[in-house]
Amino acid sequence: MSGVAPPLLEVRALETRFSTEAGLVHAVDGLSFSVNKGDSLALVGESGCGKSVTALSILRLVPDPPGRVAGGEILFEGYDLLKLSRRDMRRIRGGEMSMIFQDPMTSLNPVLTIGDQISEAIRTHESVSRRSAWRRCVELLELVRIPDPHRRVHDYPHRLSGGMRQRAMIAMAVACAPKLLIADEPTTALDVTIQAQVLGLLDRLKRELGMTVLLITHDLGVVAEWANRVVVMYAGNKVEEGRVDELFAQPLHPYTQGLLGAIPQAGRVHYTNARLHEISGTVPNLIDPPARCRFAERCAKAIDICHREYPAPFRPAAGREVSCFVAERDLA
Amino acid sequence: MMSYIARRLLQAVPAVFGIIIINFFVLHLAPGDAADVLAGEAGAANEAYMKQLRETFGLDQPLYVQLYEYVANILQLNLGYSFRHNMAVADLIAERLPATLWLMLSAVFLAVGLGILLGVTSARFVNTIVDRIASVLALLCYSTPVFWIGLMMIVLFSVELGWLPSGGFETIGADFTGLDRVLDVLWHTLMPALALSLFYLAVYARLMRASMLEVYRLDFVTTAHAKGLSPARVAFKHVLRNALLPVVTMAGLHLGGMLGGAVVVEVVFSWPGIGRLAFDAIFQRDFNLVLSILVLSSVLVIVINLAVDLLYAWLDPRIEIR
Amino acid sequence: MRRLTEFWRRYRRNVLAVLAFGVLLVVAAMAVFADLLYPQGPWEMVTRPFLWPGDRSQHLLGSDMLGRDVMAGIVHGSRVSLLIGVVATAVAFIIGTLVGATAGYFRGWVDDVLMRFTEIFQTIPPFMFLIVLVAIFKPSVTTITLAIGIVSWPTLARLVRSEFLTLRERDFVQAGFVIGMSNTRIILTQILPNALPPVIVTSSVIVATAIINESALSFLGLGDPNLMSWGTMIGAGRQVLRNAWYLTALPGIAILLTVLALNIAGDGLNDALNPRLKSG
Amino acid sequence: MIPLLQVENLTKHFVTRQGTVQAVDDVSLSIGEGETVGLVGESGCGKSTLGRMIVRLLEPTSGTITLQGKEVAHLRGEASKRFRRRVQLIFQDPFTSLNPRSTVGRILEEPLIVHRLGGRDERRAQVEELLRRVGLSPGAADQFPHEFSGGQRQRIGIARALALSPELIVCDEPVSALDVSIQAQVLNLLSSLKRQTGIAYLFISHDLSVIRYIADRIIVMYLGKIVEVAGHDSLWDRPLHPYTQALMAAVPLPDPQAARSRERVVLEGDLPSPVSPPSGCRFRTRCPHAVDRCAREEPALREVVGGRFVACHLVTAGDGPTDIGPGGPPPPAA
Repeated sequence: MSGVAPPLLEVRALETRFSTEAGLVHAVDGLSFSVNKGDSLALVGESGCGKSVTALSILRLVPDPPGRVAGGEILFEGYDLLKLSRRDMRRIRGGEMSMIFQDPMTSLNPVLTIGDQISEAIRTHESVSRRSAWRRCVELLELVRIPDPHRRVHDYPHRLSGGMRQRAMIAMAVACAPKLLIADEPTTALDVTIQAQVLGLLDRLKRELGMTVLLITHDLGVVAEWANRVVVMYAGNKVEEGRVDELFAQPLHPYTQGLLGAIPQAGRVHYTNARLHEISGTVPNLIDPPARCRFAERCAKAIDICHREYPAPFRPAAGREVSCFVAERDLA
Repeated sequence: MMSYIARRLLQAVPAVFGIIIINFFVLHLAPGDAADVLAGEAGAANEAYMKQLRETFGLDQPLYVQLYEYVANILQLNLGYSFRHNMAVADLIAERLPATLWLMLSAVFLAVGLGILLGVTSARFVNTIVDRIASVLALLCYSTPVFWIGLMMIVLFSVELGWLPSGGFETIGADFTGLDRVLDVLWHTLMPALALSLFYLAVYARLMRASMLEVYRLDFVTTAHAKGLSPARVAFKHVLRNALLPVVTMAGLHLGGMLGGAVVVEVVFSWPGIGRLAFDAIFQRDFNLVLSILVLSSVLVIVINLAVDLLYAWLDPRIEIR
Repeated sequence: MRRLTEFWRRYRRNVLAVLAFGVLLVVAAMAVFADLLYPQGPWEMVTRPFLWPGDRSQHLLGSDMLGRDVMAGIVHGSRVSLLIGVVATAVAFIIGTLVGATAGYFRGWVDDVLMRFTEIFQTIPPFMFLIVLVAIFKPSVTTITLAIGIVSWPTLARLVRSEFLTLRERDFVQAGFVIGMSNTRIILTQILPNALPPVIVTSSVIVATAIINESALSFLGLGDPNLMSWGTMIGAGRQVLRNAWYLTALPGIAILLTVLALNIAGDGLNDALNPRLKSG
Repeated sequence: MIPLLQVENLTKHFVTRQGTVQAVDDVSLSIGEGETVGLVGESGCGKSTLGRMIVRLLEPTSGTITLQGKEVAHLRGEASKRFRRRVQLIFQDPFTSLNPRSTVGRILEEPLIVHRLGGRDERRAQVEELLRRVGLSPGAADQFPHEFSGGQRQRIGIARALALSPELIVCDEPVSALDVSIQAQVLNLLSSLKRQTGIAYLFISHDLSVIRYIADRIIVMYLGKIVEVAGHDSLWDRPLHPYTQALMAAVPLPDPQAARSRERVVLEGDLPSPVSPPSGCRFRTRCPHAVDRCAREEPALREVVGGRFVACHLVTAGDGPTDIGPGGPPPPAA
């Protein structure tokens, strides 16, 4: 792959804030990353790290009020989405770029049939007849391997199992062959055996339709199995980025290291022979966070400067990045 | 579908029995002999009437026999005879019922229609001055006694401005026919229906606002936006129908209350319905008539509730009618 | 005490609710001090009939067709309204909480039976039932209060039941079972404190409804004949509506203000008792 | 030796509008003193129902539960209360399992009050001790649950379960609602408490990796039935039941190399309805190896090799576990 082609999506210094009674929450605070064409990029982090807000910000779906994208640029094929008119933005949503959500039980409208909801997506972006849109629905349901699509297309969501609903959501999302699919924790609400099915489906569709996928997840297992590149987020910031192989083989940021150590499955650990690596304390409050490393309070390796300054991104190799004074010192 | 209706009607049977039994006990717990209560203390208690009452309701028999007789009679719609009106009670009610149903239908129409409109507007402009004004308006309607606002409307629109008739179902003696008559009735309906609807209008406006805001927070609305739909389409196709569900439930629950409100409104506007009939009967102490109206209105509520449930099931496919 | 101040701190944030609370205090004061303010009572003919409000400064709100002071009537009428409103709600609260708590806690057939029973009461048009009860048992403060209580409890019963049904399944209540608490203890220490706030809020609305119901009864001539009530005044004023509409308007405004204040205070209570607990 | 807890032929049916749900069907298991038994399975497999029957929150439809040889499934009154002191429960959701209107001190004191343990001062001291043991400061006693984070609340839930010094704690998905880093804290806490007190756990989870870390012995359930029982190492090395194999293959490994090199057995289809489970083996509709017999005959849970039990026609006693590689096909039917 040549490095010349511009990225499909480039997020630059994104800031998304929510006003609450307690104060202004900096949910995403100066986040930058890019998604190349054909990528399977995973945005990984624990709850409250801002990964879902990032996804909503990209599609400009942050509920306003209380939320607001306060700064930065989101370049999609070179155009800044934040500067588009509402009408143009609507053309992007569901057309060029679409999204699926965590809970398939609540993300489909309970009073409309599956066919209604998918054909609505088609007819919003393409001028096709009702009949041919309906035909496309059936094909799409076939594509996502929903058995008996001719019948299912007339069903209401509550008649489908969780896994089937998520397939229907995916069918709806890929209806207009988007260039980028954002999947926000698409398997978190599903059982593992169903999760494997859905991840396999995403993989296949990506290949067949030539999509790029941005996967948002908290599960490092899913990242390792599925993604080719990964961005690790903590408290509204990116802490580390790299190819999946590199990052799992040699995590650079103490937070990434901690996360990997905290998973019981890594190595053959059992409570009788090993304690799990814990990260002490809890995630910091994001109301007016101080300008220093957000992870410093919980970090076992923190040195003086960590408590005073914000670490700039350090790039030890192409496509590899870490924001940590300690890692930078050790690598230098 | 038909089997569902049949099953629901079957389920209503104990409720109907319960209502009749409660009526029976109200009658018997009242001070004095039930025949006295039924016949009333005023002049009408002639021998023939008392005799008819005792026969109809078996008042000389032990209590359980009386209960049996009472239930059996009502179930056969054998409601007795009103000497005051010189008419069979069943006929009397049948004659007056349409006016009340019409009044209620108009009021429901106004309350649901305007309530939803007000609620949707509030939700659309949430936390703006429009929302504030709508909320205050709703709160005022919600707190106004229906009989009082009725009187005040008469003062304003009939006495001071002379725009609307102060009462009645139609212009007496005008003998309108066809469209003229329809317009005349509508003209007479406007004030009483509005007065009756105000409270409910406020309830639905508040409910609709809350419900819209609630639905807007749900995931499938985000999905709809993510599909690239316009805000108007999201509002009408995705939000509105879901937000309507609690309003429909509420409206069903309110029917009984509205029927009660109709008594007051019919008195204020001299409306020739069963509410007015019940009111007059109370002062004439024609308790048999009163209780019959009460039982029949309750049955009416049960039937309309069934219709509302069917409507709900139609709106919400998650409810399975089988 | 700490909770009370905390509660007031939250209630205070709603300016309208504080205002409503003030109105209620004024109405309560009128009821308590009625005999001091108008020792001659509301029935006394004190001046010439049909004085319009503002005509004479000593009879601020004018006089009725018999020359009775309208202000005296309103002040004394507040007694009946508040008394019946509060006591009837208390009656409804007791029946409703008992029925609802039993049904929601024990579920199964107990729930089925009690709810069928409640439904029957909900099916009978409440106001019609009310006038029938009052007419048959003869209007007096006691019968009116009881009758209003009897037609008002189903709302509370259903609310309490649904609260109990959901709370009973909550993990913290299940935890109560696991540590060996008795049913009584679970109901009193785990469920009730969490079920009460919405019930209190609804009760404030029921007081408002009860006041309207009482005034409607009096308006129809089914009030306690020995007591001056706002509804009675409106009923009397209706006879002279065309010439002296202020006789109808003024007591109605008194009802409207009181009921409005109760409803606004209910909203305020709701916000103060159920703060959206931040999660996550 | 009598095990601490013995469950035999336990069944629980729920009657719903759609029909009778066989949530748990004829399940037998035992838990030894100080043992941690892991119960794993996907949603709807009946693991939580089983746990709630064991702590007596649910009445079994049939079957017996014995605690050190004594039947406990139908205890009433004082005997029931004595049982409560010996078996406790930790809940999944730390946000709903604590009474929002009680202080933490009150929540921890309640078990002591109910069982009349100690006077007011003693109880106070005990609450402080409990808080210390789960790693919270004594000052926490005066605060309300909503002032704590999810992980801290789960510690409070653990302290409540410890208050009565039980012999067995049923942990119902205690870390599922927590982030990975917090999950590690709680798992470490549970294992150190076990080392200190020799308490036994029945640890219920949908997460095979958590189960594998914390359990001595693992029970795998599918649609109301136990399909496999094994020691934690042997299960991981050689899963015998096709469902266990598929489950393990589906767990995403946080190791890209290993993830890519392993064989993928992606199960087709959805979980059948528990109202009308398939005839014979309940797993056969999704099993890649199913044969005719599986539809006709229900496989019994049999001991295949010392301490290993499998309910599958295709795995027979003669076949040592050595014949079957991880994730590989089971041997043909005998």
